[in-house]
Amino acid sequence: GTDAGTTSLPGGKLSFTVAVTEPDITAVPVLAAADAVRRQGHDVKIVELAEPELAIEGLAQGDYAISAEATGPALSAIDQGAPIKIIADVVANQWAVYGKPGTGSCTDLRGRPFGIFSEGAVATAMSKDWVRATCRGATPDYLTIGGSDVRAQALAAGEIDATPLEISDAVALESTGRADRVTKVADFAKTLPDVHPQTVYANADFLTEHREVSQAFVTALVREHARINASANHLVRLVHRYLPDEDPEDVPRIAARYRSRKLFDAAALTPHNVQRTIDFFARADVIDPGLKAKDAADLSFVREAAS
Amino acid sequence: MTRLNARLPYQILTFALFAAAWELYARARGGLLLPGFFETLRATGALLAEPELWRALYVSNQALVLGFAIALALGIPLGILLGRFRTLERYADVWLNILLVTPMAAIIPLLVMWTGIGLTSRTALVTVFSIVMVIVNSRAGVRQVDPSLIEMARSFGAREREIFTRVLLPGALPAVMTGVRLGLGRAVTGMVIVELLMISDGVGGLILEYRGLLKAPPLYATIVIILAEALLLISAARWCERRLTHWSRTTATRANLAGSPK
Amino acid sequence: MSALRRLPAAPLSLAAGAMVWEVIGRAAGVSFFPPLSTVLDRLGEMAADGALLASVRDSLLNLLLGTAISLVAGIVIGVAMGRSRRVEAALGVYVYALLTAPSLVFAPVFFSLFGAGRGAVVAVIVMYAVFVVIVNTAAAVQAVPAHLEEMARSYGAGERQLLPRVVLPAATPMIMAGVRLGVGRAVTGMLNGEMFIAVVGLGHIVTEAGGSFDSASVLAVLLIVIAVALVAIALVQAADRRLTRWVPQTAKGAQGK
Amino acid sequence: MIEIHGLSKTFTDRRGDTVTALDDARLDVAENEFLTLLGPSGCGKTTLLKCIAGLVPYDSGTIEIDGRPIQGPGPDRAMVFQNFALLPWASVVDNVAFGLRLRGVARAEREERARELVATMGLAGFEKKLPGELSGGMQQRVGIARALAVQPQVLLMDEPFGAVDEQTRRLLQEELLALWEEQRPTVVFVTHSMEEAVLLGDRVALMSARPGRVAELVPVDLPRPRARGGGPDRSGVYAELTAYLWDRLREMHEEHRTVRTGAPA
Amino acid sequence: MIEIHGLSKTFTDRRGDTVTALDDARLDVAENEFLTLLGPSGCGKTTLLKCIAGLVPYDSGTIEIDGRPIQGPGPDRAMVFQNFALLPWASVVDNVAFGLRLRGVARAEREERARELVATMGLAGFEKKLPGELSGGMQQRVGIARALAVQPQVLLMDEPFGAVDEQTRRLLQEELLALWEEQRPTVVFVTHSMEEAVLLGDRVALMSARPGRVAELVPVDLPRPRARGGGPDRSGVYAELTAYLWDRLREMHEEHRTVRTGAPA
Ligand SMILES: Nc1ncnc2c1ncn2[C@@H]1O[C@H](COP(=O)(O)OP(=O)(O)OP(=O)(O)O)[C@@H](O)[C@H]1O
Ligand SMILES: Nc1ncnc2c1ncn2[C@@H]1O[C@H](COP(=O)(O)OP(=O)(O)OP(=O)(O)O)[C@@H](O)[C@H]1O
Ligand SMILES: [Mg+2]
Ligand SMILES: [Mg+2]
Repeated sequence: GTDAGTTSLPGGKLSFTVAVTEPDITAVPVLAAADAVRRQGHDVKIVELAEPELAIEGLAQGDYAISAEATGPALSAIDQGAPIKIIADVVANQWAVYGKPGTGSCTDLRGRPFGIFSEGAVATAMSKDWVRATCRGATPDYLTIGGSDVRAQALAAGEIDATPLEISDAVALESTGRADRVTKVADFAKTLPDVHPQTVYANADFLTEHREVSQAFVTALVREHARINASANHLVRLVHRYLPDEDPEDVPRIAARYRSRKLFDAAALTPHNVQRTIDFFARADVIDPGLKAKDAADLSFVREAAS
Repeated sequence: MTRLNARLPYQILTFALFAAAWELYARARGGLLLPGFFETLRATGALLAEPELWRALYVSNQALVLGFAIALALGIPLGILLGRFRTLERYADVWLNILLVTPMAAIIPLLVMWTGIGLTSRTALVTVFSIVMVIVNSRAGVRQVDPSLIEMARSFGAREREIFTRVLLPGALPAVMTGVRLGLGRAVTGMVIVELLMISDGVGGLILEYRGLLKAPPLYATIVIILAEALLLISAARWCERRLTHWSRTTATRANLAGSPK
Repeated sequence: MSALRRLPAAPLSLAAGAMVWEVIGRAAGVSFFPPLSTVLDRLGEMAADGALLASVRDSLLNLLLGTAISLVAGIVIGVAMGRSRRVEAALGVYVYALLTAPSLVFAPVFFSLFGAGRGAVVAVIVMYAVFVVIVNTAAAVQAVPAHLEEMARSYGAGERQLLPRVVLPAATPMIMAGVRLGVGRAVTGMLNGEMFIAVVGLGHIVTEAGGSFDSASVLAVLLIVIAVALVAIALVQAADRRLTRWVPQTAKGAQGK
Repeated sequence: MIEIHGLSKTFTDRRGDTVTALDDARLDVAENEFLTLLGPSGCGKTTLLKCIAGLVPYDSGTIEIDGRPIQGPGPDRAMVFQNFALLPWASVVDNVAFGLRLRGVARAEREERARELVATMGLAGFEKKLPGELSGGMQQRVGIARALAVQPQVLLMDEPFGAVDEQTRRLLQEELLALWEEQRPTVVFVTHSMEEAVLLGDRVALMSARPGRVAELVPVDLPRPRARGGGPDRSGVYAELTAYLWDRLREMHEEHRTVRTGAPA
Repeated sequence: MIEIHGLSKTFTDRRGDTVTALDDARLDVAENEFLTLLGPSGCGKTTLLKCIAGLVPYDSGTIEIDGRPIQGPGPDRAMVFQNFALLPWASVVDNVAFGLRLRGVARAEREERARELVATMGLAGFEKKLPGELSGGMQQRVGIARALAVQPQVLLMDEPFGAVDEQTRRLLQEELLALWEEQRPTVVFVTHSMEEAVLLGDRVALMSARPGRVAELVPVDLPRPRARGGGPDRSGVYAELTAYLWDRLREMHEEHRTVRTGAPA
């Protein structure tokens, strides 16, 4: 797959690839940013992949220049010496634990089935962290359920008592008329605001060799986020353009919720919260302790874009 | 034994080629997701010492054993029935084809709805994964039975049930056993897939974990161990096959392949 | 029974299934199992869109390529394994290992070999389909009646003539069973390849819809996939019937009285 | 005992062509009779036997046994098949015991009976062999033993001694006659040997080809036991009868055959 | 022409038991000779023929044809199989043309030759039928036609006329002799009929069972064409020879058989 690598075009323009993993609403600003760079004359290819691991593999090999998805695997790769740097935020921590009606706190879940994604997934780590912090020894019965839609359905069907969900999952669940069957138990956006589960990352060589293009991309992303924060309708428009198959009824509601909670801020990354994110993943055993924020992230682009 | 010895050099040769190709490719092109052969070998050794692996295997294999047993118990008679009764076959064929091609990911939500996310749905999925192979090959096997044997059995007063057990089943057995081998392979796949997509308590959980952590060597070690199990089961099926269908060596070409006239 | 026999079986059987689906779908009233009518409506919408058509075309091309490669490679390797103990010894383990290995294993390998393009999807299709064909072909070839091979050799048939004149015809019923399974697997492989490596074609639609709990869309795509598969397998079975007309019938109800 | 009237059977092949194997055939076989059946190759002998056995659906006509129309195969009849039809996965003993097993005879008893018959057939020592490990003549004898094992009232034998040597054939003929004297089954016995037809039969039925029907019934008025010379010599009556059969069959043959005859000398 | 020395062949079955089919067998067949082979069922006739055909690997001994040891099957030899071995998917014509096809004879030519032979065998009208649609005797004749079609130097025939009626057998015998006079192949012909052995053979080889070997070679000093009466009558020399063969075979039989003899009358 070397044909996907970055190449220079005549006229100082560039041909490179942005890889996205099963793009959902949170990824459309990234796609819009890619379009913005394309409008500057660069040839930006978009590849849709099934697993974040594949995107990271491609990044590490230099086949792809930029990707955006789960932070955990990226940190794992960086920890293993892959030439990858985190450069911006995709969306702030949007996870929350939803449970059966009547589930008030963690202690209600003692010994009850609690659906998690696999070990190493950020939602799993956050859930376990939450259980450790608030349950005082009462642990639920963890059930690993791979697919997020299966998990949501299992919750709705009463097969599990609680599970962490993203905003879009939660809204989708509500819109299927099952909202009354679940209740929010904990909101990680509030308890773990410094953890950034989804970030934009790039091939390190690409960043050093093509600073301007990288900067243009990050700047465009920051601008897209700003526009969304100005009006949720912008997000709705973007979704309509990039994800035409998305259920049109849910999108405005999801968009409004993202905006009201100010989750979109590509420039939100700081050395501090990157380090907190790293520490969080180290605590969760996803990576070994000792990774430094400055080695994992290059925040110069977001600083430049914000100024 | 002599046969074993005759085969061994070829097996060693291809294994060496395979290992070398793997190692070289991994070194040249491998990245985070593609470990080298020796790395994987080491990780396999380490993983085998982990009690967690054995627990995971124990959990996963419950679904495998139950699911595959059901696949055999239903699939073989059903395949023979389809081979025997034309009308039934014509009506059931479409559904067999649908069962064959429906991506299992799509029916998992339905399964969850009906049977929850416990052992039942995992078992059901393993069955669904493997049963088509058994049915289709059993049916093909029945078609190979010499019809004059059915005639003969009928002339001695065999009822339909006895024609099944005394003529069709033994006659179709070589083909059935081919289906069993294929089915076993699919059942093991099913065992893993169901965990990747649904309840990842066993080996599927390990895979998800190692993949999520980008730990390629133990990830591939897990897969190697699963495949080793599958191969073990398939050789066991082969062994049974040879015992059950030794007669076919008096009628099939297989026996003659070893030597030709001097 | 005899009345049943004269009716067109497959459509009738499908219609009955469709009815059951509709009834259960309505009765259950759950969003993840919509009745058939809802799914068909959605299918209509998607078709009107035009994007679906392009996806289907793309997927079909992948399928065609993958199936062709699988059948040719599967039969060639299967025959080699069936005829030669050495080849069987050399390849057997890998065939069964790859038959079993979940596609997840191939994903990174194909990804690094072919990138995320058509190549990877075709490779996944081949991986899904080829081993079933190999295993059945090998078994079929080994079960060829010895007296026929003996006869042919007595007339001076060498391996090159033995294969087309005796071995393959005699093995056809079992090979065709394998081809049927293989084609079915290829269709699954097509969808999964498009879902698990590169998200394109029909796989794209399923992934998208699955992520947003849009069961109707998922099932609509599945209907297309199944339709494609049924057509493909119907072709295989038609070929089978032509090729194995000579097989004396063990089935009841095959002839008149 | 067996009454066959107007029996017709036409085969339609895969291309829709038809072959009339039996056309308005009629035949009566008396209780305990030993009937031998002679006829040119392809005239419908096997088809007729299978019809009596209840194995082949016929187009028209009736077959009655003891006054009752046959309803498929029954435990009263057993057949020796021209192509042996042995189960390739079952040992000689198991093949011979097959019919007994279907009748629910206990294992020990059926094995004993099977072993005895295997020995009678000259196959002692081959009990555990599979059909694929036997010579053609041995396979044929296994098929005979299987039919004899169930002691049927009607024994349908389709060229049962065609693949064995003369000596064995003689011994088997003696065995068969001894059994027939003892158990008195009704026997319909297809053969191509006129000597055999005369030696064994109470009557000889001559079948003609296309239309396949019983053209003539020749009674064999010779007392039993019918002495046979130690060698191929035959008494006058024998010779006379076989010569008659020979002529009749040759006439039929000449009517129907398209064989490019060399000098028939 | 065919020289066989010290030929031994032991079959080992799945349980490790052995059956010695041929034990130090020796046989010479002269160029253009018509040799008939008689022997008790299971004595190793088929095995011997298959060894000559190069189909069965033997344990020890040599088989030379024209002074050269055989290397597997060759286009110089063709065999008629006891169990016919017809391709069930091929029509009668295609089965007969099978050997020609392997030899690269053009389609039109091989079909013509096949059709001619099919007619000679009395199967005109059955050209397009499949083996499963033929009677036993018809199938056997297809197998004979297939071997004759390739006009081999050595013709190995394993009970080729066992399943056909006497009249057809006679016609086929004439056909075979005519062909033999014309093309002069070397023929090894297994039969159970002593009359046939004497009628056709230049010499008759008698095989004994266990050990399977050629016990005696009986020359048939009768001029050809050997007249045969229109019926079953036989001239004195015939009777004498067949009687001799009969006695010899019975002796062998009595040595080896364990058949529970009824009264051999
Ligand atoms: N299954 C079949 N399909 C089509 N035709 C058949 C079938 N079985 C028999 N026939 C035809 O029916 C006719 C009679 O066949 P049958 O086997 O009864 O002859 P037969 O008298 O037993 O001959 P033989 O002495 O050669 O065994 C033949 O012409 C044969 O071609
Ligand atoms: N494939 C085999 N496996 C084991 N034993 C065999 C095999 N083929 C033949 N035999 C044995 O070898 C001996 C000779 O068999 P063969 O077929 O040569 O006899 P034959 O003289 O042709 O007899 P028939 O006249 O009955 O055809 C028999 O005892 C038989 O059991
Ligand atoms: Mg017949
Ligand atoms: Mg023989």
